[in-house]
Amino acid sequence: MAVEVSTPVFEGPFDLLLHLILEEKVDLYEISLTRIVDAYLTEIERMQAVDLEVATEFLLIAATLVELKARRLLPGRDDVDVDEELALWEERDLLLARLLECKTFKDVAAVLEGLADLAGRSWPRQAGLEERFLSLAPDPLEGLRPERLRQAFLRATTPRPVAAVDLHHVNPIRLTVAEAVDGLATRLAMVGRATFRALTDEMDDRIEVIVSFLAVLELFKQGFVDLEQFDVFGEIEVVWLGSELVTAFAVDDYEG
Amino acid sequence: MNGDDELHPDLRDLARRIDPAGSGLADPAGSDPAGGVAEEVVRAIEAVLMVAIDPVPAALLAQLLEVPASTIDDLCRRLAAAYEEAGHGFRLVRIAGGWRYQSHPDLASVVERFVLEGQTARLSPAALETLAIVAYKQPISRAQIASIRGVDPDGVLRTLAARGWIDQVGRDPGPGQAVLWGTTATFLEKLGLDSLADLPPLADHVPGADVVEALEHGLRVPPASSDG
Amino acid sequence: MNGDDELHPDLRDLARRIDPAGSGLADPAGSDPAGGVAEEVVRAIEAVLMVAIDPVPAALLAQLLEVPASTIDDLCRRLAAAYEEAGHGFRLVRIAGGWRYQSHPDLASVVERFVLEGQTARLSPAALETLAIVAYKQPISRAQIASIRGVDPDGVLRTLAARGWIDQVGRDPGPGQAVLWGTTATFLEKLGLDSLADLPPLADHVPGADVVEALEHGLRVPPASSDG
Repeated sequence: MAVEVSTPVFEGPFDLLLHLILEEKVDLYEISLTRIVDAYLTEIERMQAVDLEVATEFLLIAATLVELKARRLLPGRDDVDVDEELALWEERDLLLARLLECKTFKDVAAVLEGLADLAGRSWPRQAGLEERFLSLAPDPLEGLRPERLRQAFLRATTPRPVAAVDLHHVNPIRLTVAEAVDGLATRLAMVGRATFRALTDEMDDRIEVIVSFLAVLELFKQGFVDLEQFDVFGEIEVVWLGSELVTAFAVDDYEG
Repeated sequence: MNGDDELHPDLRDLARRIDPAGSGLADPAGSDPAGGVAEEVVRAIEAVLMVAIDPVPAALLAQLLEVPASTIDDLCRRLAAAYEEAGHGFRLVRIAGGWRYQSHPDLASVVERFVLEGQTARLSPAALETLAIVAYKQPISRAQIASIRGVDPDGVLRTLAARGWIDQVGRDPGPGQAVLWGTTATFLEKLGLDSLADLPPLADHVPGADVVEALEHGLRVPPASSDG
Repeated sequence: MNGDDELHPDLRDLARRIDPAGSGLADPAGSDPAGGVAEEVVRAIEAVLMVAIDPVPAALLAQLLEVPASTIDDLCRRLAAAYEEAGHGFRLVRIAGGWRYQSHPDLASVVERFVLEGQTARLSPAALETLAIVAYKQPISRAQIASIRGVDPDGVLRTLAARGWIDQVGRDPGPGQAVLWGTTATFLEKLGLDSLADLPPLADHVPGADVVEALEHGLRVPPASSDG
């Protein structure tokens, strides 16, 4: 997977979300969820270490977004539960507050960088004492512990960081959305209809479940399936509407 | 020193402005003792800072030269302004609590070629953001940083500590006794700041109404069919 | 520089004397290209000498600033005279084949008091690292030290030798017969060591590749612009 140097590297879920909303003007309400989710998944696949904590954070946010969005996508929402609604608002406000805080530090970090850049353009005077004062000065070696000498040696011999573009390869998540779309389409074409729970029953990895959910949404968006949900947050039934052109099914660039 | 007082070199000019009456100062042979003292203090400051390898606190200069620290700061500020006005290739700056000479940032390209070491490696955006959080919220624990950035800060904290920008400054008294991080004198030097009080106010960087609005809009809960 | 040309700060004054016709130089916004160049060269000399540890040979400045060495010497002499005339507490002197700033001899008593306060009893990081390399890797040549530290160690080696902590202990048998450096008995004594064998062992403390990697993770430097 070649990563272009100019591609922004997102440092976390807040970073990415801020970018999507503020720079790409993505409106979760109006735009295709796939775009946001796609960006998230791309980031997850790109993440340098399989850092569970970061991945989880990404997914929690992705899940919140999916939930915000799903309310619009999914039918059968006439009987809105007030508590559920409030909880969603609370979650949203919390997310908003965290985004604002993150954005504040992001902005001030740019100011600090400017200060550091300017300060880095000056070098301090370090010449020290002229010879004639040297004999007056206390001997700096007096009281120097051998341990400090060892540390200085280690410091001096530790390789300096070299200019490099940080390309990283990580275990991709086991299932990409494209693969999930393929798998679900094949399976649904055979059985015609299944609950989402049944489709994801064998998965014990939360990531895979979320990926499958996104795949279902993608199939829904493209008109290959219909979704039925009789109770709020009840079982989701996925109904196959598609033709046999399963193999020709094209998912727009889900591969990160 | 040729006594040509048609010239107005910056030091004597400075002395005149410090002591506006200054009859003694404008004339090198003058006898005004107060003026002479001011000029001697300025010269002594220049001499000491020339041999110092760390920023020298005003209090130390004050003790050496037997004048109040506030006078030292005042003289140094005026001296710095006079250097700048004269267009010298060096500057006098107050950094990390003390005064020091440094090369003028204008001349970075030449000095860089001379010192060969080049500028220090820049910090990554992640490191900068983490540094900003530590700077403004210190003392702060790893977990508190993680909750602000939404990312595990361990690697970045190690990098910042290895480069001397931050250090462990204590432990949380609560359960778990988490290590607390704070910035160092090196941090102040690297940013060219005199003290933490000189950090740009955080309040100035809280996102404006437009950003808040954009975020709220982006995150707004679909009205669904909540009229049901 | 605020363009206030009612003042006659010494640099512009100097430039005027270097170029007596000096229409371009007396006026900071002037368009005389030669004059502007002279002022910039003087500023660059000031900046480089301010950060230099050792006297800087005119030939090196000439190479850096792309002007003849004779011009450098001439400018430095005039600059030194201008400082003296302005009554600064520092001097520009030619010593050991190069130019350097030092404190004015008039102010030796103040500098002495500053030294006695113990403020400078600290080895610079460069000196400490170089000393450590010599201690652990002796006998070692200047070039080998340079390749480890990435910086020319000449000045630091001279300082360490002047202190009597290191000495020339032989010559490389290979071509070039480079001088080899080692630590002295004084060094052992100061550190309270019986012999070099008592230096803290390195082997079990060399950071593993993973540690180094972790430290550097987060350190993303812009593509090298090393023209040094």
